[in-house]
Order: sequence, then C-alpha cells, then structure tokens
Amino acid sequence: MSTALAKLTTIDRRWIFLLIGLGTLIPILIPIGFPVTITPPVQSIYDKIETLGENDVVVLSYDYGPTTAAENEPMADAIIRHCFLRKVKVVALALYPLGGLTAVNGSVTRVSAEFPGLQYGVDYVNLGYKDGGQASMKLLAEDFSKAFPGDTNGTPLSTLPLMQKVTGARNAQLAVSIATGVIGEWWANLINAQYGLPVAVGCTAVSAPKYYAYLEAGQMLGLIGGLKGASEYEQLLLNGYPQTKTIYSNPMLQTASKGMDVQTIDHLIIIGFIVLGNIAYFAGRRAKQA
Amino acid sequence: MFLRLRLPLLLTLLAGLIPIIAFFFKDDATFIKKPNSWLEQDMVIVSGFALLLGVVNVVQSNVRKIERREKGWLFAAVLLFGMFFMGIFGAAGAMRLGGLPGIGNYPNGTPTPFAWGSVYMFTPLQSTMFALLAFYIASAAFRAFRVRNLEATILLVAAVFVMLGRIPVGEGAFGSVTEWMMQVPNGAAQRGIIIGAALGAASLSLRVILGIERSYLGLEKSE
Amino acid sequence: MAGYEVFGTWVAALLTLCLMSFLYKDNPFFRFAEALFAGVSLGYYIGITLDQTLRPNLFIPLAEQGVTGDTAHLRFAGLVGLNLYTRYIPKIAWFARSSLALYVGYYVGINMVQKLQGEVLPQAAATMVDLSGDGNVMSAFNSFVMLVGVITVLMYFFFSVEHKGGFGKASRIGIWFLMLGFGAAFGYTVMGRVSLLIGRFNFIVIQWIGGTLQSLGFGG
Amino acid sequence: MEHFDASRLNALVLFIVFCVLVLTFIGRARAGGDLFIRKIAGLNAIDEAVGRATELGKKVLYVPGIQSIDENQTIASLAVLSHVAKMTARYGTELDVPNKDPLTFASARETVREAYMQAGRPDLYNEGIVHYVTYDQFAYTAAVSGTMVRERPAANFLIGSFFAESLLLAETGQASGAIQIAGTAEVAQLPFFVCACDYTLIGEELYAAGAYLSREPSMLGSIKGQDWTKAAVALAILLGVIFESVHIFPAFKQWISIN
Repeated sequence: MSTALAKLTTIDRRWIFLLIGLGTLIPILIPIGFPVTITPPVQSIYDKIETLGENDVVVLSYDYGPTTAAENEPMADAIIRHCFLRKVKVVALALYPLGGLTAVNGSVTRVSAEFPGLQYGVDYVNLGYKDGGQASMKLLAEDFSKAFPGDTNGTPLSTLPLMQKVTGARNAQLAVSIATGVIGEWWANLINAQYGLPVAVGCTAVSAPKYYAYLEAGQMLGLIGGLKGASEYEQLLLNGYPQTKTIYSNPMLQTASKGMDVQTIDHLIIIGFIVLGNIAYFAGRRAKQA
Repeated sequence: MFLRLRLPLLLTLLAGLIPIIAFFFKDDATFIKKPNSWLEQDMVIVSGFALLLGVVNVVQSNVRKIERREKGWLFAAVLLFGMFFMGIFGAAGAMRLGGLPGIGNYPNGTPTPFAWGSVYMFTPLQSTMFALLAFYIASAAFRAFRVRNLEATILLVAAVFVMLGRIPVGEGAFGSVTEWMMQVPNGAAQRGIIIGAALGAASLSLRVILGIERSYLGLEKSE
Repeated sequence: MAGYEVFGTWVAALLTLCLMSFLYKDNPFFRFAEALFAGVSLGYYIGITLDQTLRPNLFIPLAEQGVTGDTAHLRFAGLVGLNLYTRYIPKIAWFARSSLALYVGYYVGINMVQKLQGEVLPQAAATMVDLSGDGNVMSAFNSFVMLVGVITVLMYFFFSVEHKGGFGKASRIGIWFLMLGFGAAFGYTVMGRVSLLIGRFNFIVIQWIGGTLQSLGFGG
Repeated sequence: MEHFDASRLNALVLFIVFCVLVLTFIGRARAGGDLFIRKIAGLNAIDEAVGRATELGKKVLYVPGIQSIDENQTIASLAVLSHVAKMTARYGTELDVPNKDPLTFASARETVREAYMQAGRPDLYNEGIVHYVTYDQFAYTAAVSGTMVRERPAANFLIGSFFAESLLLAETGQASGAIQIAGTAEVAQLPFFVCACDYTLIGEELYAAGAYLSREPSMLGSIKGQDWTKAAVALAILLGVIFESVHIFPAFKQWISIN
C-alpha cells in the first residue's frame, strides 16, 4: 500500500495539467456560483452610483488591455451596466496604450446592446483612446475636447448633446478607472487631489495591496480588487436589479463569478495535490524504513 | 594595447560619475545637469541601435540552417518569414512609406498588416505563453511543497494558508491570517532582501566604475 | 465582424492551441508556433523601435531642427550606436567595446545612487517601528516581528563572518522569514496566474467557438 | 555650493559612508588583509553542475536574464557567466547562451570569448555559443523552453533579472531533468526559483557571486565594505527603533526618510 502511494510522488505532471485545464474549462461552461460575501470597499462604489440619477454623469476610464481582461473586463461591464440601469450618463474613454481602445470599444458595444432604449451621444459617449498619460488626464479634466477633439469614430464633440452638458471630467459626479498598473493611481492623486472629483478604482488582484493605501487615505471612495471584487459587484447588481439575472446567466458572457468559480476550484486542486504529495512522501519514507 | 584596455575603462568611469554628481545637484546646476540629460537621451538611442545586432545574428544563423538543410530548417524558414513580414511592414510604417499611416490602423479603422499581425499573432501568442504559468505553478507547488525539513515546511504552510485565504470557502477562516502574513513576515523578508540587494548592487556599481569588475566587457583582470 | 477579424480570430485561436500543446509534449505544432512567435516578435520590435524610439528621438529632431545647439549631441548618440557594429570589422573590432563601456558606465552610476537613496533609506526608515505600539498589543507585536525579520534577514546576507554560534542561529531565523515570505508570495500569486488562463479559455470558448457557432446560426 | 540639493543630504551621507567603507576594505584586502567570505551553496554547486554535464556529454545552458546591461543584475550575471565559460572551455563542454536583450548579447559575446582565451582554449570558441533569440520576453521563453526539452542540457543556469518567465523556464528545466542553479534579485520571482531549482542565489548573493568566484582580493574587499555598510544600516535601524519606541528624537527617522 505505502509503496503504491509512494509512486505518487513521481506522478506525471501532465495529470496535474489536465486537472487544472478541466478545472478552468468546466466552470466557464457550467457556472457553479459559490457564495460571495460583499466587502465595504466594493459596497461603497455601488452605494455611490445608487445615489446618482439621469442628470448625473460618470466618467469611466478603461485603463487596461487584453492581458488582464479576464479580471478587469467584468468590473468595467458591471459598472457601465449599473449606470445604464439607473440611466446615469456615461462618458467612456481609454488611457492605457496597450489595448485600452479595444477594451473600451468592446465593453461599450457589448453592454449598450443590452439597453436598446439608450441613445448614443445623449445617454453615453465613447471617446476612444488618447495617449499622453497624465498630461492628457489633466486636459480632459478641464475640457474633454482638448484631449479628444472627436469621439472614437471621429465625430466632433460639439455635435454630441451629452458633451455640451459636461465639458470636462471635473463637471462629472464620479470617475471610475478600471486599471492595470499605475493609471488608476493617477486618477486618485491627480484628478481627485486637484479637482476633488470622487474617484473609484477597479484593479487587478496583483496590484490591489498597493491601491489599498489610497483607499485608506480617502483618495478613492471605493476599490474593486481582482476577480473577487468584480464578483461582489455582480452579486450586488443581481440583488438590486433582478432583471440582470437574464444577462448574467448568458453562457456567452465572461463574468467574474465564473472566474471566481475557476479560482476556487484551481486553488483546491493545487492544495489537493500538495496534500497528496505529502501523503505519498510519508508513505515513501515509511516504505524505505520498512 | 593601452587604448584597448584603458579606453573602455576610462569611458565607464566618466560616464558613471556624471549621473552620480548630477544626482546631488538641483536642476539649475546646468554644468552637470545638461551633460547628464544628453547622456540620458543618447543612451536610449544607443539601445535602439542595438536591436539590429540581434537581428543580424538571427538572420545569419537561420539562413545558415536553411542553406545546410540542418534539422528543423523549415522552422528556421517560418521564423524568418515572421520576422520579415512584421519587420518590413513595421519599418515601412514607422517611416511612413508605401502609403502606410504608421504602425497602427488606417484612418477608417482597418488595421495595417503590422497592426493585424500584432493583434492576431503576437498578442495571443504572448498571452498564451503567459497563461501557461497557471499549469506550471500547480506542478511546481505539488513537487516543492513537501514536509522535508523545517524550512520546506514553513514554505508549505505559508503557501497553503494564503491560497485558502484567497478563495470564498476559506476566506472566513484564513483571510486575516493571509493579510497578516503578507504584510508582516513577508514584508519583513522583502525589506531585508531589498536592503541587502540594494547594497550589493551599489557595491557592484562601484566595482564597475572603478574598473575592478570588467567581465561584462571581456577584459580580464590585469592589475 | 469584418473578414480580417474572422480570419484573425481563427489564426489567433489556432496559434493558441499550438502553444498549449507543449503541455503534453514537444511537437511540430509547438515548434511551428515557437518559430513564428520568435520571428513575429522580432519583427514587431523592429517596427516599434523605429516608430517609438529612433523616429521621435533621433530622426525627427535631426530633420526638423538640424544639427544645431540642443540636438548636436544626438550625432554623438548615433555614432556610439553605429560603433556597436565595428565589431564586424576585424581590424577595429575591439573598439565596439567603448560603446558598451559608456552605456554600462552611465547606468551603473544611476543605479548606484538610486539604490542607496530610493531603496536603502526608505526601507530602513520604514523599519524604524514603534515597539510600544502606543498601547495596542497587536501593533506592538507586529512591529516586533517586523524588526526581528528585517534584522535577521540582513544577518543572513552578512558574508564576512561564518554563520555559526549565536550569529548562525540568528541567520537561521532569517532563513525562516525568507521561507515564510516566499511561501506566502507564492500562494498569493496563484490567483493572478489563474486569471490569465481564464482569459485564454474565455477567448477559445466564447470568442472563437461561440463566435463561430453564432455566425453559423446556432445559439444566441 | 548654492546648487547643491539639500534634500539629498541623507543620500550623500550614506553614499560617502558606503564609498569610504568599500574603498578602505579594498585597500586592506590588497595589502593582504582577511579575505574570509562565508560559503554560498549555489556557487559551490557550479562545479558539480558543469562536471555533470561533462560526464553526460551534454551541454550547459546559461540564461543571463532578460534585462539589458543597464541593470546591475545582468552585469553580475555576466561575471558568473565568465566563470562558467572558463569551466566549459577547460572541460571541452558545450555551452549555449541564448539572449533576449541585444546589448546583453553583445556583452556576453565579449565575456565568453575572453573566458575561452583565458582558459587557453580559443579553438573551442565559436560565435554560435552566444546567440540572439528575440526581444520579446515570452517568445524568448518559448524558444528557450524548446531548447530545454529538445536538447536536454544537463545543467541550466538562470541567473540575472527575471520576471514572469522565471517559473516557465525553471519548471520546464526541472521536468527535463537538469541540475538548475538560479539567481535573481527580483523579489517577486524568488519564490518560484526557490521552489523549482536546486540552488538559488538570493538577492545580494547574486551581486556577490562574481567576487566570490573570482577570489580576487579587491573584489572580496568590496564585499566586506558592503557588509559593514549593512551593519551600519542595521545599527541605524535599531537606533531609530529605540528613538521611536520611547518617543524621542523624531527628527532622526524623519531625516532618513526624506525622499
């Protein structure tokens, strides 16, 4: 018995690969839906948007690219969906050079399709991508048209009704940055610090510890950290807006809740293998002693 | 002989002292800040020139493989095809030749060949290679985390606690331990490594500036 | 979707599968993807370097302002860069080293002061903790652990004395801190890596297979 | 001196202390002072690793990290490479040094050629030993991984600055059965090397490696100088902790933390 167990220490690692592969694929196809507990930093972003209505404007900045889309995209979608549900006006834009444009175009097209009643130019605008980092950010805080002469299709901002209502980001009620890396920090220490505009950030799990410092310092009103945070936001939407259930049960949608299922299963698989490895290791030692 | 040995070392010394001196002066000290900012701009350009060194080497060795029909020469051909496809469209785009608007999209939003290759070949290949880490991190954990001795056990326990603390089912029991471990003991270890490594790096810098360490130039220790 | 997008999605998906096949074993599909990847990426950086570095920093300044005053030093940069290639001229091959010497010299200089000012000082200052914790037992305990950790890890890195006796014991504690830190950081990273894999699987399942089925009229 | 940046006085003091200590110990070492340096396991294992490759008639793979020579870790790695190349030259073992950065490639070529000359085997040197792969991190990783499984080197050195590719390379190398010696100062990658390699040079050990292997007095002296600076920093930390704990001299910590 113990010699058979001991053989497990040298198990072909491809079995581990196979299980990790299945543990990732299956929850994407068949969501499990582990329970989600809501944390205060996520709740406070939700609560903030709940106080907004159709006369308010949210600036939503897509500051990530394809490499972190699995984490960032569900956050961005959830935020813009929440705004659309409340008919809050949205100005979407991208500041991340490596794929921010793809992110903003994808998300705005995808979510606006769920709300056929909303009108482009009146209820939401997609400004597209602008390079220049902090310099562009300062310009658009003063006046969007200085950084973005036209929207993503090149339509002059002067012809879009929403852009007459809100000339610069500082006239908005909230800015949300969905970020990988440093751009989310700029929203806090530049836009919030200099213009007093409330800023909320969604970031990857890897950079979350760094962002907590801004949250504690009050430079951000809330923080969505990684897939976990995004799945909390999805849960809040499902609780507050039961009609989103049809959206979130669509198998073609990438949701954070599915991602959390994968995380959980893969973590358990890895822990399982560690336990197994140690049992086998001890069995091997005992066999040797015998 | 003197030039061969001493000139490079002299250049290292000079180039090394400029940023050090500049560091301790305010921006209005133009006598040192100016040469420093020139060097800064120039070194970026030098590194730009260097890429061609690599390209020349890659072309040489792969052409040789194809000429000699060495094992796997077809793959060498694939490599060269990929390089020339992206390289030619990229260079032409960068120089705005052949009606290309640059290396991004045309004004109507359709991609240039270079942009198409970046989006549909380069990026997916990159993200896939990156994503393979999920598999490797699992197999590494399986093999490395054994209760072999005290050190290995500490490694294992810390890893398992943190992994449990990061998922919904274990968050309640292990969440706060995870945060504590990341902030306190892990923070202390990182801090110790950073301080030590920074001093090590500074010491290496000094050895290089003084010409004691010179293996990177292929100049042997001749005192 | 436009034609180039459909074609592109297929290319991207097939290349993804080719690379992933390496997990099973080395095979011609992987070798094909590996070779293409090496070539395409090198070509990509040729375009990027020309477009983002040499054009804006060298060609345009020289073309627009000519070789005067503030841009004169760029000629020097060009020469230093070109000098890397003297290696291929046997008689003066040794001269190529001077470019490397200059380049390394400048950066070790920068690194030296940056490491001392940007890493040693702030990290040391952050370790100057208040052991009294101002009455808070937990925070006093954390401060103590932090202090012991940093000092013992530094002792582990001490090379000039043999690690035995009391010093050896302390440096052993340093190793425990290192192991605890490594284990925790390892566990913490798993999540980020799994997210990357989810991203690839989402692409294969939802964008490629799902997208194709949808365009063929299946599902909604 | 009206141009002096007073906010950097603390850095200047540290800089001067550091230089004085290092230079003093270099001087002492040259004059025949104490040269003791504690054992560094990863470096002693180099002989074993190259020796095994020689016995098995397989090659030695040396990956000098993925950063350029503007990074000190790369320069430290080239110092180790010089030592490894001398050994492979002496034993007539095949050496393979693939590169990601073109300047590192240019430097490594000089390092290896000189090492073969020094070992008295310029005949064994060829320009194929140090070669260029590509500038992309992951394409480079794919290519090196391919080499590891196809050519099965008996010893892999992964020394220098590494990022996400650290574990991809180390796991592939592990599965191919090679002895692996890694070294980096990238804090985030150390856990993976420690888990997947036989030996790992941690942070400062990497920077000290060249000096340790060369056994040259002035090099070893500089290590001693950096050690005593470290002791001074530790002492300053302890002093600061005392001041903070009894709430006196807050200016001490403040002065050190100006940035």
